[in-house]
Amino acid sequence: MIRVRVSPEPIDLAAEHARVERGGAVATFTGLVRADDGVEELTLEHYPGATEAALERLAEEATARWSLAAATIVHRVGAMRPGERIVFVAACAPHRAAALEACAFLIDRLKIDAPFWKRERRGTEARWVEQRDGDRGAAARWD
Amino acid sequence: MIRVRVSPEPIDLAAEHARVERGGAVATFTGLVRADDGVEELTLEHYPGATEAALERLAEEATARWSLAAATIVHRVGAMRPGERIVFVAACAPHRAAALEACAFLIDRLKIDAPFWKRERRGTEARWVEQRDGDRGAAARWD
Amino acid sequence: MRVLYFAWVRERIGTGEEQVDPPAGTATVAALVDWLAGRGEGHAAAFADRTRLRAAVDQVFVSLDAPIAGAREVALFPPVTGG
Amino acid sequence: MRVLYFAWVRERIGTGEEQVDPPAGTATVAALVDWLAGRGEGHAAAFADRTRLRAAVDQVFVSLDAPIAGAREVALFPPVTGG
Repeated sequence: MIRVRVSPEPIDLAAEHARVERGGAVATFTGLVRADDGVEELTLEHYPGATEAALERLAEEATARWSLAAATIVHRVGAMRPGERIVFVAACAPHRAAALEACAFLIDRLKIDAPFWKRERRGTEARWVEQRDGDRGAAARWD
Repeated sequence: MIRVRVSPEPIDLAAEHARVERGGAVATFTGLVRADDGVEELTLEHYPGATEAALERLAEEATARWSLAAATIVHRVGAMRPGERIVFVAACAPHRAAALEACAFLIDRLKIDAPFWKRERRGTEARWVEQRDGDRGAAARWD
Repeated sequence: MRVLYFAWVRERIGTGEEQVDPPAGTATVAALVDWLAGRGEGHAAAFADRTRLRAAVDQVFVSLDAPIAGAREVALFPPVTGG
Repeated sequence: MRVLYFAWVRERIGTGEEQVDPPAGTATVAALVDWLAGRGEGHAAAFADRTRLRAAVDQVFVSLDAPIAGAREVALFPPVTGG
Protein backbone atom coordinates (compact mmCIF):
# COMPACT_ATOMS: atom_id res chain seq x y z
CA MET A 1 0.00 0.00 0.00
CA ILE A 2 1.49 3.29 -1.14
CA ARG A 3 0.62 6.60 0.46
CA VAL A 4 1.90 9.96 -0.75
CA ARG A 5 0.81 13.29 0.67
CA VAL A 6 2.05 16.87 0.09
CA SER A 7 0.30 19.34 2.33
CA PRO A 8 0.71 22.51 4.41
CA GLU A 9 -0.84 20.68 7.39
CA PRO A 10 1.38 19.52 10.27
CA ILE A 11 2.39 15.85 9.96
CA ASP A 12 0.33 13.55 12.19
CA LEU A 13 3.05 11.05 12.98
CA ALA A 14 0.93 8.67 15.07
CA ALA A 15 -1.74 8.34 12.38
CA GLU A 16 0.82 7.97 9.58
CA HIS A 17 2.76 5.32 11.51
CA ALA A 18 -0.35 3.30 12.37
CA ARG A 19 -1.35 3.36 8.69
CA VAL A 20 1.93 1.80 7.57
CA GLU A 21 1.98 -1.01 10.18
CA ARG A 22 1.16 -3.92 7.88
CA GLY A 23 3.94 -6.40 8.57
CA GLY A 24 6.63 -7.34 11.07
CA ALA A 25 8.99 -4.39 10.59
CA VAL A 26 8.52 -0.65 10.13
CA ALA A 27 11.39 1.80 9.61
CA THR A 28 10.81 5.54 9.50
CA PHE A 29 12.70 8.74 8.93
CA THR A 30 11.49 12.16 10.05
CA GLY A 31 13.15 15.42 9.07
CA LEU A 32 12.66 18.38 11.39
CA VAL A 33 13.36 22.10 11.13
CA ARG A 34 16.58 22.44 13.10
CA ALA A 35 16.12 24.66 16.12
CA ASP A 36 19.79 25.28 16.83
CA ASP A 37 21.10 27.26 13.87
CA GLY A 38 19.24 30.54 14.23
CA VAL A 39 16.54 29.80 11.64
CA GLU A 40 13.23 31.35 12.71
CA GLU A 41 11.13 30.13 9.81
CA LEU A 42 11.56 27.60 7.01
CA THR A 43 9.40 27.79 3.89
CA LEU A 44 9.01 24.84 1.51
CA GLU A 45 8.06 25.56 -2.09
CA HIS A 46 7.18 22.73 -4.48
CA TYR A 47 6.03 21.96 -8.03
CA PRO A 48 2.40 20.88 -7.65
CA GLY A 49 1.55 17.78 -9.63
CA ALA A 50 5.16 16.94 -10.49
CA THR A 51 5.99 16.56 -6.79
CA GLU A 52 3.27 14.04 -6.09
CA ALA A 53 4.15 12.11 -9.26
CA ALA A 54 7.84 11.99 -8.27
CA LEU A 55 7.00 10.75 -4.77
CA GLU A 56 4.63 8.11 -6.17
CA ARG A 57 7.36 6.83 -8.49
CA LEU A 58 9.81 6.73 -5.61
CA ALA A 59 7.42 4.80 -3.34
CA GLU A 60 6.64 2.38 -6.18
CA GLU A 61 10.33 1.79 -6.87
CA ALA A 62 11.02 1.06 -3.19
CA THR A 63 7.99 -1.22 -2.94
CA ALA A 64 9.11 -3.28 -5.94
CA ARG A 65 12.79 -3.40 -4.94
CA TRP A 66 12.24 -4.48 -1.31
CA SER A 67 8.82 -6.19 -1.63
CA LEU A 68 7.34 -3.76 0.85
CA ALA A 69 3.96 -4.28 2.50
CA ALA A 70 3.56 -0.50 2.67
CA ALA A 71 5.43 2.70 1.87
CA THR A 72 4.51 6.22 2.96
CA ILE A 73 5.94 9.61 2.00
CA VAL A 74 4.42 12.69 3.64
CA HIS A 75 6.01 16.07 2.93
CA ARG A 76 4.93 19.37 4.37
CA VAL A 77 4.99 22.58 2.29
CA GLY A 78 4.59 26.26 3.19
CA ALA A 79 5.97 27.98 6.28
CA MET A 80 7.08 26.09 9.37
CA ARG A 81 8.92 26.79 12.64
CA PRO A 82 11.96 25.21 14.34
CA GLY A 83 11.18 21.75 15.73
CA GLU A 84 8.30 21.11 13.30
CA ARG A 85 8.29 18.08 11.02
CA ILE A 86 9.15 18.69 7.36
CA VAL A 87 9.04 15.15 6.03
CA PHE A 88 8.09 11.65 7.18
CA VAL A 89 8.94 8.50 5.20
CA ALA A 90 8.17 4.96 6.28
CA ALA A 91 8.64 1.45 4.91
CA CYS A 92 6.98 -1.72 6.17
CA ALA A 93 8.26 -5.22 5.30
CA PRO A 94 8.15 -8.69 6.84
CA HIS A 95 11.73 -8.36 8.12
CA ARG A 96 13.88 -5.49 9.33
CA ALA A 97 16.69 -5.37 6.74
CA ALA A 98 14.24 -4.58 3.93
CA ALA A 99 12.38 -1.98 5.97
CA LEU A 100 15.59 -0.22 7.09
CA GLU A 101 17.13 -0.17 3.62
CA ALA A 102 13.95 0.97 1.90
CA CYS A 103 13.52 3.78 4.43
CA ALA A 104 17.07 5.05 3.81
CA PHE A 105 16.49 4.76 0.04
CA LEU A 106 13.27 6.79 0.23
CA ILE A 107 14.80 9.74 2.06
CA ASP A 108 18.12 9.68 0.15
CA ARG A 109 16.36 9.69 -3.21
CA LEU A 110 13.65 12.14 -2.18
CA LYS A 111 16.44 14.67 -1.47
CA ILE A 112 17.51 14.74 -5.13
CA ASP A 113 14.45 13.50 -7.07
CA ALA A 114 11.52 15.51 -5.70
CA PRO A 115 10.92 19.16 -6.68
CA PHE A 116 10.98 20.91 -3.29
CA TRP A 117 12.94 24.05 -2.41
CA LYS A 118 13.74 25.34 1.07
CA ARG A 119 14.03 28.98 2.05
CA GLU A 120 15.32 29.87 5.51
CA ARG A 121 14.55 33.10 7.31
CA ARG A 122 16.77 34.49 10.09
CA GLY A 123 15.44 37.83 11.31
CA THR A 124 14.89 39.90 8.15
CA GLU A 125 17.35 37.90 6.05
CA ALA A 126 15.97 35.12 3.86
CA ARG A 127 18.05 32.75 1.74
CA TRP A 128 17.41 29.72 -0.45
CA VAL A 129 19.11 26.60 0.84
CA GLU A 130 21.83 25.18 -1.47
CA GLN A 131 21.83 21.48 -2.38
CA ARG A 132 24.52 19.68 -0.37
CA ASP A 133 27.17 17.77 -2.34
CA GLY A 134 26.65 14.86 0.04
CA ASP A 135 23.03 14.51 -1.04
CA ARG A 136 24.01 13.42 -4.55
CA GLY A 137 26.49 10.92 -3.14
CA ALA A 138 24.00 9.48 -0.66
CA ALA A 139 21.44 8.99 -3.41
CA ALA A 140 23.99 7.53 -5.84
CA ARG A 141 24.65 4.53 -3.60
CA TRP A 142 21.19 3.21 -4.55
CA ASP A 143 21.90 3.33 -8.33
CA MET B 1 19.41 12.00 26.07
CA ILE B 2 19.08 8.26 26.54
CA ARG B 3 15.78 6.57 27.31
CA VAL B 4 15.40 2.85 27.99
CA ARG B 5 12.16 1.21 29.02
CA VAL B 6 11.15 -2.47 29.44
CA SER B 7 7.48 -2.83 30.27
CA PRO B 8 4.35 -4.93 29.71
CA GLU B 9 2.50 -1.75 28.69
CA PRO B 10 1.69 -1.13 25.01
CA ILE B 11 4.23 1.15 23.30
CA ASP B 12 2.99 4.74 22.96
CA LEU B 13 4.69 5.53 19.67
CA ALA B 14 3.58 9.17 19.41
CA ALA B 15 4.86 10.03 22.90
CA GLU B 16 8.13 8.13 22.40
CA HIS B 17 8.74 9.79 19.03
CA ALA B 18 8.02 13.30 20.33
CA ARG B 19 10.47 12.69 23.21
CA VAL B 20 13.33 11.84 20.82
CA GLU B 21 12.81 14.84 18.46
CA ARG B 22 15.82 16.92 19.55
CA GLY B 23 17.61 17.59 16.26
CA GLY B 24 17.17 17.68 12.50
CA ALA B 25 16.80 13.94 11.83
CA VAL B 26 15.01 11.08 13.58
CA ALA B 27 15.17 7.46 12.40
CA THR B 28 13.06 4.76 14.04
CA PHE B 29 12.50 1.04 13.84
CA THR B 30 9.39 -0.70 15.16
CA GLY B 31 9.02 -4.46 15.42
CA LEU B 32 5.48 -5.85 15.34
CA VAL B 33 3.95 -9.25 16.05
CA ARG B 34 3.44 -10.62 12.54
CA ALA B 35 -0.24 -11.18 11.85
CA ASP B 36 0.21 -13.39 8.81
CA ASP B 37 1.87 -16.58 10.04
CA GLY B 38 -0.79 -18.10 12.27
CA VAL B 39 0.62 -16.87 15.57
CA GLU B 40 -2.19 -16.03 17.98
CA GLU B 41 -0.08 -14.84 20.87
CA LEU B 42 3.57 -13.91 21.36
CA THR B 43 5.08 -13.86 24.86
CA LEU B 44 8.32 -12.05 25.61
CA GLU B 45 10.37 -13.19 28.59
CA HIS B 46 13.40 -11.21 29.79
CA TYR B 47 16.10 -11.05 32.44
CA PRO B 48 15.07 -8.18 34.72
CA GLY B 49 17.94 -5.87 35.57
CA ALA B 50 20.32 -7.36 33.04
CA THR B 51 18.00 -6.36 30.19
CA GLU B 52 17.83 -2.73 31.17
CA ALA B 53 21.61 -2.63 31.71
CA ALA B 54 22.23 -4.16 28.26
CA LEU B 55 19.90 -1.67 26.57
CA GLU B 56 21.51 1.26 28.41
CA ARG B 57 24.96 0.15 27.25
CA LEU B 58 23.68 -0.19 23.68
CA ALA B 59 22.11 3.28 23.67
CA GLU B 60 25.27 4.77 25.16
CA GLU B 61 27.45 3.09 22.54
CA ALA B 62 25.26 4.41 19.70
CA THR B 63 25.18 7.90 21.22
CA ALA B 64 28.98 8.04 21.46
CA ARG B 65 29.58 6.50 18.03
CA TRP B 66 27.17 8.74 16.07
CA SER B 67 27.10 11.82 18.37
CA LEU B 68 23.36 11.40 18.82
CA ALA B 69 21.17 14.10 20.31
CA ALA B 70 18.89 11.34 21.66
CA ALA B 71 18.49 7.57 21.63
CA THR B 72 15.47 5.57 22.77
CA ILE B 73 14.92 1.84 23.21
CA VAL B 74 11.50 0.68 24.39
CA HIS B 75 10.82 -3.06 24.56
CA ARG B 76 7.57 -4.67 25.56
CA VAL B 77 7.49 -7.89 27.63
CA GLY B 78 4.71 -10.33 28.51
CA ALA B 79 1.90 -11.49 26.21
CA MET B 80 0.94 -9.65 23.05
CA ARG B 81 -1.26 -10.17 19.99
CA PRO B 82 -0.65 -10.00 16.23
CA GLY B 83 -0.16 -6.44 15.04
CA GLU B 84 1.00 -5.16 18.41
CA ARG B 85 4.37 -3.41 18.83
CA ILE B 86 7.17 -5.45 20.42
CA VAL B 87 10.01 -2.98 20.20
CA PHE B 88 10.65 0.64 19.24
CA VAL B 89 14.12 2.09 18.77
CA ALA B 90 14.90 5.65 17.70
CA ALA B 91 17.97 7.77 17.07
CA CYS B 92 18.09 11.55 16.69
CA ALA B 93 21.04 13.40 15.15
CA PRO B 94 21.67 16.69 13.34
CA HIS B 95 21.81 14.93 9.94
CA ARG B 96 20.15 11.88 8.46
CA ALA B 97 23.06 9.52 7.81
CA ALA B 98 23.94 9.34 11.52
CA ALA B 99 20.31 8.85 12.57
CA LEU B 100 19.69 6.11 9.99
CA GLU B 101 22.88 4.20 10.78
CA ALA B 102 22.46 4.46 14.54
CA CYS B 103 18.87 3.21 14.28
CA ALA B 104 19.96 0.13 12.29
CA PHE B 105 22.80 -0.46 14.76
CA LEU B 106 20.42 -0.31 17.74
CA ILE B 107 18.01 -2.92 16.41
CA ASP B 108 20.70 -5.20 14.91
CA ARG B 109 22.66 -5.29 18.15
CA LEU B 110 19.58 -5.50 20.40
CA LYS B 111 18.71 -8.75 18.60
CA ILE B 112 21.86 -10.47 19.85
CA ASP B 113 22.91 -8.47 22.94
CA ALA B 114 19.74 -8.12 25.01
CA PRO B 115 18.31 -11.00 27.09
CA PHE B 116 14.82 -11.41 25.65
CA TRP B 117 13.17 -14.67 24.56
CA LYS B 118 10.10 -15.05 22.35
CA ARG B 119 7.51 -17.81 22.68
CA GLU B 120 4.86 -18.16 19.98
CA ARG B 121 1.47 -19.75 20.52
CA ARG B 122 -0.58 -21.18 17.65
CA GLY B 123 -3.78 -22.76 19.00
CA THR B 124 -2.66 -25.05 21.83
CA GLU B 125 0.89 -25.41 20.50
CA ALA B 126 3.57 -23.15 21.98
CA ARG B 127 7.20 -22.99 20.86
CA TRP B 128 10.26 -20.92 21.69
CA VAL B 129 11.54 -18.93 18.72
CA GLU B 130 15.04 -19.92 17.52
CA GLN B 131 17.69 -17.26 16.92
CA ARG B 132 18.11 -16.63 13.19
CA ASP B 133 21.58 -17.11 11.71
CA GLY B 134 21.11 -13.80 9.91
CA ASP B 135 20.84 -11.96 13.21
CA ARG B 136 24.45 -12.67 14.12
CA GLY B 137 25.59 -11.55 10.67
CA ALA B 138 23.54 -8.34 10.77
CA ALA B 139 25.00 -7.46 14.18
CA ALA B 140 28.55 -8.36 13.13
CA ARG B 141 28.65 -5.65 10.46
CA TRP B 142 28.85 -3.07 13.29
CA ASP B 143 31.94 -4.66 14.92
CA MET C 1 3.92 26.83 -24.25
CA ARG C 2 3.61 27.20 -20.51
CA VAL C 3 6.84 27.98 -18.63
CA LEU C 4 7.02 27.59 -14.83
CA TYR C 5 9.68 29.03 -12.49
CA PHE C 6 10.44 27.98 -8.92
CA ALA C 7 12.47 29.24 -5.93
CA TRP C 8 15.07 31.92 -6.75
CA VAL C 9 14.48 31.53 -10.50
CA ARG C 10 10.86 32.57 -9.84
CA GLU C 11 11.95 35.42 -7.53
CA ARG C 12 14.45 36.87 -10.01
CA ILE C 13 11.99 36.73 -12.90
CA GLY C 14 9.19 38.08 -10.75
CA THR C 15 6.56 35.54 -11.75
CA GLY C 16 5.98 31.83 -11.33
CA GLU C 17 4.40 31.25 -14.72
CA GLU C 18 4.41 32.59 -18.25
CA GLN C 19 2.72 31.64 -21.49
CA VAL C 20 5.40 31.96 -24.21
CA ASP C 21 5.70 31.37 -27.94
CA PRO C 22 9.37 30.72 -28.75
CA PRO C 23 10.50 31.02 -32.40
CA ALA C 24 10.35 27.94 -34.62
CA GLY C 25 13.62 26.05 -34.37
CA THR C 26 13.91 26.42 -30.57
CA ALA C 27 14.76 22.74 -30.20
CA THR C 28 16.07 22.20 -26.67
CA VAL C 29 15.58 23.42 -23.12
CA ALA C 30 18.92 25.23 -23.41
CA ALA C 31 17.76 27.02 -26.56
CA LEU C 32 14.51 28.00 -24.82
CA VAL C 33 16.52 29.38 -21.87
CA ASP C 34 18.71 31.41 -24.29
CA TRP C 35 15.60 32.91 -25.81
CA LEU C 36 13.90 33.55 -22.45
CA ALA C 37 17.07 35.28 -21.13
CA GLY C 38 16.50 38.03 -23.71
CA ARG C 39 13.06 38.91 -22.33
CA GLY C 40 14.37 41.21 -19.57
CA GLU C 41 16.85 41.87 -16.79
CA GLY C 42 15.14 39.48 -14.34
CA HIS C 43 15.24 36.66 -16.87
CA ALA C 44 18.90 37.36 -17.65
CA ALA C 45 19.76 37.30 -13.92
CA ALA C 46 17.81 34.09 -13.32
CA PHE C 47 19.58 32.30 -16.16
CA ALA C 48 23.08 33.76 -15.73
CA ASP C 49 24.58 30.58 -14.22
CA ARG C 50 23.39 27.56 -16.21
CA THR C 51 25.27 25.15 -13.91
CA ARG C 52 22.75 26.00 -11.18
CA LEU C 53 19.73 25.56 -13.45
CA ARG C 54 17.58 22.43 -13.63
CA ALA C 55 14.58 21.64 -15.84
CA ALA C 56 11.52 19.47 -16.28
CA VAL C 57 9.60 18.94 -19.53
CA ASP C 58 5.97 17.97 -19.01
CA GLN C 59 6.84 17.28 -15.35
CA VAL C 60 9.72 14.90 -16.09
CA PHE C 61 13.22 15.94 -14.93
CA VAL C 62 15.54 16.36 -17.94
CA SER C 63 18.97 17.78 -18.71
CA LEU C 64 19.25 21.16 -20.43
CA ASP C 65 20.05 19.56 -23.80
CA ALA C 66 16.71 17.68 -23.82
CA PRO C 67 14.34 18.38 -26.76
CA ILE C 68 11.18 20.41 -26.18
CA ALA C 69 9.32 19.50 -29.38
CA GLY C 70 5.64 19.06 -28.54
CA ALA C 71 6.11 20.07 -24.88
CA ARG C 72 3.16 21.75 -23.21
CA GLU C 73 4.96 22.65 -19.97
CA VAL C 74 8.60 23.44 -19.26
CA ALA C 75 9.74 24.16 -15.68
CA LEU C 76 13.02 25.89 -14.76
CA PHE C 77 14.40 25.88 -11.21
CA PRO C 78 17.48 25.49 -8.97
CA PRO C 79 18.74 22.12 -7.70
CA VAL C 80 16.08 20.70 -5.36
CA THR C 81 16.46 20.86 -1.56
CA GLY C 82 13.53 18.99 -0.06
CA GLY C 83 13.40 16.39 2.67
CA MET D 1 25.21 -18.78 44.67
CA ARG D 2 22.00 -17.75 42.90
CA VAL D 3 21.32 -19.48 39.57
CA LEU D 4 18.68 -18.12 37.17
CA TYR D 5 17.07 -19.94 34.23
CA PHE D 6 15.16 -18.43 31.31
CA ALA D 7 12.94 -19.58 28.42
CA TRP D 8 13.05 -23.34 27.67
CA VAL D 9 15.93 -23.84 30.12
CA ARG D 10 13.59 -22.57 32.86
CA GLU D 11 10.70 -24.70 31.56
CA ARG D 12 12.72 -27.93 31.45
CA ILE D 13 14.13 -27.41 34.93
CA GLY D 14 10.75 -26.35 36.28
CA THR D 15 11.90 -23.27 38.14
CA GLY D 16 13.34 -19.88 37.26
CA GLU D 17 15.70 -19.61 40.21
CA GLU D 18 17.72 -21.77 42.59
CA GLN D 19 20.11 -21.10 45.44
CA VAL D 20 22.96 -23.60 44.99
CA ASP D 21 26.24 -24.42 46.69
CA PRO D 22 28.51 -26.10 44.12
CA PRO D 23 31.55 -28.02 45.41
CA ALA D 24 34.83 -26.22 45.87
CA GLY D 25 36.84 -26.35 42.64
CA THR D 26 33.84 -25.63 40.39
CA ALA D 27 35.82 -23.05 38.45
CA THR D 28 33.86 -22.21 35.29
CA VAL D 29 30.31 -21.83 34.01
CA ALA D 30 30.77 -25.13 32.13
CA ALA D 31 31.82 -26.92 35.34
CA LEU D 32 28.81 -25.44 37.14
CA VAL D 33 26.54 -26.69 34.34
CA ASP D 34 28.11 -30.19 34.59
CA TRP D 35 27.36 -30.23 38.30
CA LEU D 36 23.82 -28.80 37.90
CA ALA D 37 23.01 -31.44 35.21
CA GLY D 38 23.30 -34.10 37.93
CA ARG D 39 20.55 -32.57 40.06
CA GLY D 40 17.68 -34.25 38.16
CA GLU D 41 16.08 -35.21 34.86
CA GLY D 42 14.88 -31.68 34.13
CA HIS D 43 18.35 -30.26 34.64
CA ALA D 44 19.89 -32.97 32.47
CA ALA D 45 17.36 -32.25 29.67
CA ALA D 46 17.92 -28.49 29.90
CA PHE D 47 21.68 -28.84 29.60
CA ALA D 48 21.82 -31.73 27.08
CA ASP D 49 22.90 -29.52 24.16
CA ARG D 50 25.60 -27.10 25.31
CA THR D 51 25.81 -25.48 21.85
CA ARG D 52 22.36 -24.01 22.51
CA LEU D 53 23.24 -22.75 25.98
CA ARG D 54 24.30 -19.19 26.83
CA ALA D 55 25.33 -17.68 30.15
CA ALA D 56 25.72 -14.47 32.12
CA VAL D 57 27.80 -14.03 35.29
CA ASP D 58 26.62 -11.20 37.52
CA GLN D 59 24.48 -10.00 34.59
CA VAL D 60 27.35 -9.84 32.08
CA PHE D 61 27.17 -12.14 29.03
CA VAL D 62 30.09 -14.61 29.06
CA SER D 63 31.16 -17.79 27.26
CA LEU D 64 30.78 -21.14 29.02
CA ASP D 65 34.50 -21.31 29.82
CA ALA D 66 34.32 -18.09 31.86
CA PRO D 67 35.34 -18.27 35.54
CA ILE D 68 32.70 -18.06 38.26
CA ALA D 69 34.97 -17.32 41.22
CA GLY D 70 33.22 -14.83 43.48
CA ALA D 71 30.05 -14.74 41.33
CA ARG D 72 26.82 -14.01 43.18
CA GLU D 73 24.49 -14.69 40.23
CA VAL D 74 24.84 -17.01 37.22
CA ALA D 75 22.12 -17.09 34.54
CA LEU D 76 21.68 -19.91 32.00
CA PHE D 77 19.48 -19.54 28.94
CA PRO D 78 19.07 -20.18 25.19
CA PRO D 79 20.35 -17.76 22.50
CA VAL D 80 18.35 -14.54 22.82
CA THR D 81 15.48 -13.70 20.45
CA GLY D 82 14.28 -10.22 21.31
CA GLY D 83 13.52 -7.26 19.08
